[in-house]
Amino acid sequence: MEIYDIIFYLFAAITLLSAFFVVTSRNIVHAAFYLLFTFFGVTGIYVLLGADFVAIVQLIVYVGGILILLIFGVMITNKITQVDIKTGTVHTLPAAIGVGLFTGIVGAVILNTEWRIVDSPMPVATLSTLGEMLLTEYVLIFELLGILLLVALIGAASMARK
Amino acid sequence: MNESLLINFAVVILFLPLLGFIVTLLLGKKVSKIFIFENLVMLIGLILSIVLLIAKVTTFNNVSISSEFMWIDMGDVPVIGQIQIFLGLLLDDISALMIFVVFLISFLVHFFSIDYMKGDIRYNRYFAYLGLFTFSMAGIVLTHNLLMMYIFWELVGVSSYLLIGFWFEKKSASDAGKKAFIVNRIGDLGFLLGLLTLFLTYNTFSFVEIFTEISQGNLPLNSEFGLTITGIFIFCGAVGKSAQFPLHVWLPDAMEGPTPVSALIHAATMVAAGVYLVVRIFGILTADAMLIIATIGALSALIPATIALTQNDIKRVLAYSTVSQLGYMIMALGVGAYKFAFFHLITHAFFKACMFLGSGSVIHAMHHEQDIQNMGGLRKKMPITYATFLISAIAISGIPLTSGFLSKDGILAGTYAFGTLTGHWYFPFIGFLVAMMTAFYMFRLIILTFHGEPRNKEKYEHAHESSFIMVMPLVVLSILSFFIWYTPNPMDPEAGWMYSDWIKNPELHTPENLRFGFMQSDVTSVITPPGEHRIMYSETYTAALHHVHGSAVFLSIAMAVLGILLAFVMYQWKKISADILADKLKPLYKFSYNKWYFDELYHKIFVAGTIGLSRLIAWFDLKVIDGIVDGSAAVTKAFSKSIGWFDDNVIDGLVNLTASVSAFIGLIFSKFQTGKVQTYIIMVIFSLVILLFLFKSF
Amino acid sequence: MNFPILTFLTFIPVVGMIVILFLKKENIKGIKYTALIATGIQVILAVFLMGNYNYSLGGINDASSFQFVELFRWIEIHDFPWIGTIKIDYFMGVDGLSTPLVLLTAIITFIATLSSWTIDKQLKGYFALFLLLDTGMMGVFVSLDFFLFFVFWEIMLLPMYFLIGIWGGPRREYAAIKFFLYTLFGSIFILLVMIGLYFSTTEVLADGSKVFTFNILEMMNTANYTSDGILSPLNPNNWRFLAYIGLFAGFAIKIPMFPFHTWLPDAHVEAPTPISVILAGVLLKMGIYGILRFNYPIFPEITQQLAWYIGLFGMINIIYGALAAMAQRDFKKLIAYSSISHMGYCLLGMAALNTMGISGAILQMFNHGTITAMLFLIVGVLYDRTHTRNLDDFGGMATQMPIYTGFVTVAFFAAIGLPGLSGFISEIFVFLGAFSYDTIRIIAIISTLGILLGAGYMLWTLQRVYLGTLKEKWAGLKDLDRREYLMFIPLTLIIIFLGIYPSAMLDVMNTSVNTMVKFMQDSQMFFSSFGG
Amino acid sequence: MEVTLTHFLIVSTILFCLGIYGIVTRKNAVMVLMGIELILNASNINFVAFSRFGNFGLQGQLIALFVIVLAAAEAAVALAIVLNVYKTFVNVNVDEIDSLRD
Repeated sequence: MEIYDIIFYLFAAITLLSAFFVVTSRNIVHAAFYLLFTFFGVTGIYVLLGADFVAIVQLIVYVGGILILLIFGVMITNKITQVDIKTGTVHTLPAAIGVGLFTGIVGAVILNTEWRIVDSPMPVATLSTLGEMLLTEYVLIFELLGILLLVALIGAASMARK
Repeated sequence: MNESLLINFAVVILFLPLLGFIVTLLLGKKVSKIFIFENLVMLIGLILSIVLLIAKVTTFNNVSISSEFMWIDMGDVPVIGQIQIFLGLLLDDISALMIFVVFLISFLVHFFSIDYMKGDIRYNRYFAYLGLFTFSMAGIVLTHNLLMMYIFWELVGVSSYLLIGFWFEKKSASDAGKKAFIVNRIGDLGFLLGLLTLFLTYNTFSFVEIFTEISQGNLPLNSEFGLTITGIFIFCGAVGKSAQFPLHVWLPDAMEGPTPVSALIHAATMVAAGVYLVVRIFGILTADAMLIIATIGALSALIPATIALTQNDIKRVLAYSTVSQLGYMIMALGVGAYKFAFFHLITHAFFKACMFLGSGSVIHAMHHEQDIQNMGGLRKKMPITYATFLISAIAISGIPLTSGFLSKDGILAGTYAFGTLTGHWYFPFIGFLVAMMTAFYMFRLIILTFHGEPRNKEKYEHAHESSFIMVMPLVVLSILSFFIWYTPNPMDPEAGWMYSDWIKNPELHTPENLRFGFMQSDVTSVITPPGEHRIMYSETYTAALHHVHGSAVFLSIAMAVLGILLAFVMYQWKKISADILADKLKPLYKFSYNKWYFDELYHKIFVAGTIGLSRLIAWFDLKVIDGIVDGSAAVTKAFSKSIGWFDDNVIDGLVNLTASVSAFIGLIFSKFQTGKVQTYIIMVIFSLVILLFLFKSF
Repeated sequence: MNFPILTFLTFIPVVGMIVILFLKKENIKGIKYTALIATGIQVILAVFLMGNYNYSLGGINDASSFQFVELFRWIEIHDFPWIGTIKIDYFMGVDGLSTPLVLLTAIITFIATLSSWTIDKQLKGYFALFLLLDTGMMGVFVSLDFFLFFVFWEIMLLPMYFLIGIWGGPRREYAAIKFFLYTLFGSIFILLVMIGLYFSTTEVLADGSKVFTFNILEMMNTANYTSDGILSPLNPNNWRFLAYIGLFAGFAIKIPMFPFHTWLPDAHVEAPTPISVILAGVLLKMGIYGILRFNYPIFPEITQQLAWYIGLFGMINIIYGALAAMAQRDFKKLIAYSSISHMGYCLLGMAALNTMGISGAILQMFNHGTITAMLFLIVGVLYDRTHTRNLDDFGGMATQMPIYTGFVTVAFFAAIGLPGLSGFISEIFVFLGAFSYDTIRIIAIISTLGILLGAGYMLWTLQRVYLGTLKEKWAGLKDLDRREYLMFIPLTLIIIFLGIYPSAMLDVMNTSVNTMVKFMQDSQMFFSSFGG
Repeated sequence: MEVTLTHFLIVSTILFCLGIYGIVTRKNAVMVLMGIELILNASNINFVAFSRFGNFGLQGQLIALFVIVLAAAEAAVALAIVLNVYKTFVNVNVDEIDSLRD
């Protein structure tokens, strides 16, 4: 058991547990907070995988942006004065059975597959490489994503204004 | 004056009338005096043609001048080689003489028409048409090749059509024009075939080149028969245009046109074109072809003469007389009396034109009365017209001291000689018979018109001598009917310049074995002057001609006098009543009076036949061919209807069945459609699970 | 690359059509003038084409001696299942065969546009279809790729159907569907033969590989045939004879040749005047053109075999058409049948297989185009004023409308074949040619009767309509107006000019016709060396 | 047991399935969106993991970045839609909003 492994299990546990609470918690605000932890766990996993920049972005965008947005959504769509901001669930049993089976099978597939793993050294400081790629080879996609974001923002704003 | 200038003269002469035609036609509506231009043009043409004739018979005697340009170049044609079609003019003795005749008469007719047509609503157009006609006629006369001859041949037909139908408001006039054109076309078909045969063999249309080839022994279609048939084909054109039997029916009808037109076209020039054509190709006619030509000519001389005996329309009598005289010429050509035929063509042109114009003068005076039974006694009212008419009638009857005697006697002598040489005696027989009949009906005409008592007082009272403009041409033409213009010896044309200098014996190109015996060259050939080389009239013929000359002269005068006497006996002195005679010979009289029923016969057979056939074809087209088309459409429709039923009930039934099955299944499955995303996702997940189990990739 | 004049010639009308489609329906003037300008440009281009045409180049089977050639790959599909590479060229060019017809098409269309001025129903649609039709016609004459040719051939069909079916007379639907089905029926044969030929001929590409081709020049070269193609002469069991008949029938319907002619009178009678003009002036020429362009050089050996029959059908057309015309009472129908008769001369001339005959046939196409166009315009003028076409209703028009009657006389006499007018030259050439070919000499002799019958019915018509006394009810008719002058004068001038100076047209086609005759004789030798 | 690719994949699988569970069971539309975020995160883990172990260089990470950006855009748009839905139906319970049906 190396320290790397321990850290992995730790983060995996954080991620999965909080994710479980996200989907099971009846209180929507709680769920949102659990989601924060999930994102945090995922960030850790990224770090473990040597993706430092992705991890940072995850933190900033998800935690700083998306989550806030979601909470705002919760706030707006539930009257704050309403004490009970819990939400109901539907057909939990068939979903649990289906998802459970699905998890099992996919897991089995993953375990039974012989992954061709290429041992490569842990990358250090991916930032400059990523930046170069973004502005050379993937510049078109980069630009398109920029436009997409812009469009999404304008669209969202105009839809919400109505 | 040199040759090129002369040929340029000819070109100018040819195109002057065309200019007149175009200008007069286009300006006719705007400028009412434009007809003066047309007359002026004709006068210039006449002067030029006189100059041309004089130059030709003096300086350029014996030479024929031609000039040509390439009209169509077919390039290097496979197998044959170069084919080029030339058009051009040929100026030799006959064309120079003929162009003068054409222009002289044309000018006189123009002049005459100024008064005669006065007051007509299409006055200027009339002169334009005359110009077109003169142009076409000049083209026929001056051309140096067969194609151009054919082109102008047809153009003459059209201008004749336009002029005959000039008063097109009258149905009879437009009918006559149409008839003339179509009957002419029948002859032209033959002409066309002859043309095609010659071109096929020699790849050229030029007279000179064709004649050269033939005299070198290259015959059309490589056979002697080919040469004969070619000659006959081309002669067909002449049959149409010169109104020869059996295509003579159009000419009397053509008298529906204005009378000066009849004088110009249907007496002096256009109908002479047929004779002119035969004159042109005389050199390549075989003995067989000539015999046929002579036979046609003889029939054409005889039949119309018999018809003319009983006609009462002044113009019709003249028309039949024209056909008869043209038949004379054709017959003369057929028996080899080439020079006499052409001579008669000229003399006839003058005196027949004079008679037609004279009849025009009479008709004009009588306010368009044409029936001689309503005339009589006009001698006193119209002395000049009477005198000129009489001179012409004497000329046509063949009384000495006139031009008609010279030419007609020559023809009769020719047929006589032919009879003695070949044994075909019916030619001279018909010749002399027709001579007598001609004299008879001509004087019948004169007596009924000018002598005796007026039978229609009222019209008679109004009659008067015509104006100078109308009389002048009559005088000119009648003066030309005297012998003195042609020969110093009134009894012997051979003594004159016309015969010895102006008209030459033809050059023969037909192979010797295809000619008549008397036309073959023999050792005792006549010694001819240097210019007249290769002239192929043998000693035998000349001898025969001289031998019969005396008796021919005697006989022809006797016949003419007999005919005239008979006319006087019957109509002037009334010793024999014409009516009683007609009554006695009723069938013959009716036969003659009804023109041998040619019109009826042709109408029944050809016109009605064609129209009937065309109706049949139209019916066939509409009912049978279109019926098949429509029928197949109907069959297809019926078939498609049954298919449609099958489709509606069987195929569509199956389709509807599947549809209802699907609808049923759909009804069941629609239960699964909750509209909630979550339900769908659960289903997807379950299906995925099932699929994963099924494929068991783990 | 030079100025692509042929493409412009062909597609200028389409440009005009698009412009018209953008115009408002009420903008009548704009629509009319757009069409007039489009066709006017076409005339200018066609005249320009004639002016720059090199008379010494033959064309026919030699790609290098075609002129104004435009050639590029249009469709190319590699490794198509079963077939391999498919290639279709955009191949245009003219030679002496097509140049006169290009000019004819331009002129006739322009005059038909002028004559369309009196159309007053759904102008926009009318002119749009009209211009589309124009493109189809022009394209047919300039394409040298069978596929391209066929495309244009079919493009032409649809506008014609609507032009007759919508703007026609009382029985327009019947006439339109009849026209459409007839022509389509013919097109099927053409299509079949086209495909058959495609799979029998190969073309060598630049890289040395061989592909099937639609190029008709390659189809003329016997070296290009595959040994097992269904229409290959190298294949002992080939279907060339049947293919020839099929192709011929396809084109013969357009001519129209007896017994496929019955669509013509109906179509003519029902079609509006300008469409009749186009139909007679241009469309009928396509049949003859197709036979000369395709049947003759691609199947020379069968042409030789069947020349007698072609001549025979020519003769039947001439005499049958003339007789049928004589019995008609409808003016337009009479002209329609006279068209059939005149197209017979083309067939007869073609059957002669020699320079005179084929030149005569092409010239006859041109002359018939102008003359018959004029005849239909004449009927149109009269119909516009009187609204009847029954010959018995008329009489004495010459006194009421003298200038009009002047034009009528020129046109009628040109149709009769009067020397000095263009019809004569082509007729005499046809007869010269046919008479020179001994196989059909008798046919030629019998056919001369057509001249006589032609004179008969034409003069009869002239008499019935224009001569005689004027009927009272027509006393108020006006003579020609300025627009009508503009239609008649050019045609009259062409008719007279070509009658006097036919070399203007003959020189254009001479080299080509000579080349064609030579080529056919050479191939004849080639085929006879095959022993069948 | 050394941590390798399989472990990461297992984690992402579980995360993915939890996301689906969330989507399926939750009534509230915002909660559904949270499920979607989980799924996106799961996929991102996969990308990065394959990038690490699969010799693809950094392309996997790059795609993960793009996915994050898309997620942000998606969240914005989706929330706007939710807002609109709320305005229309006064609640955001997806099981009650089925007016597209029939």
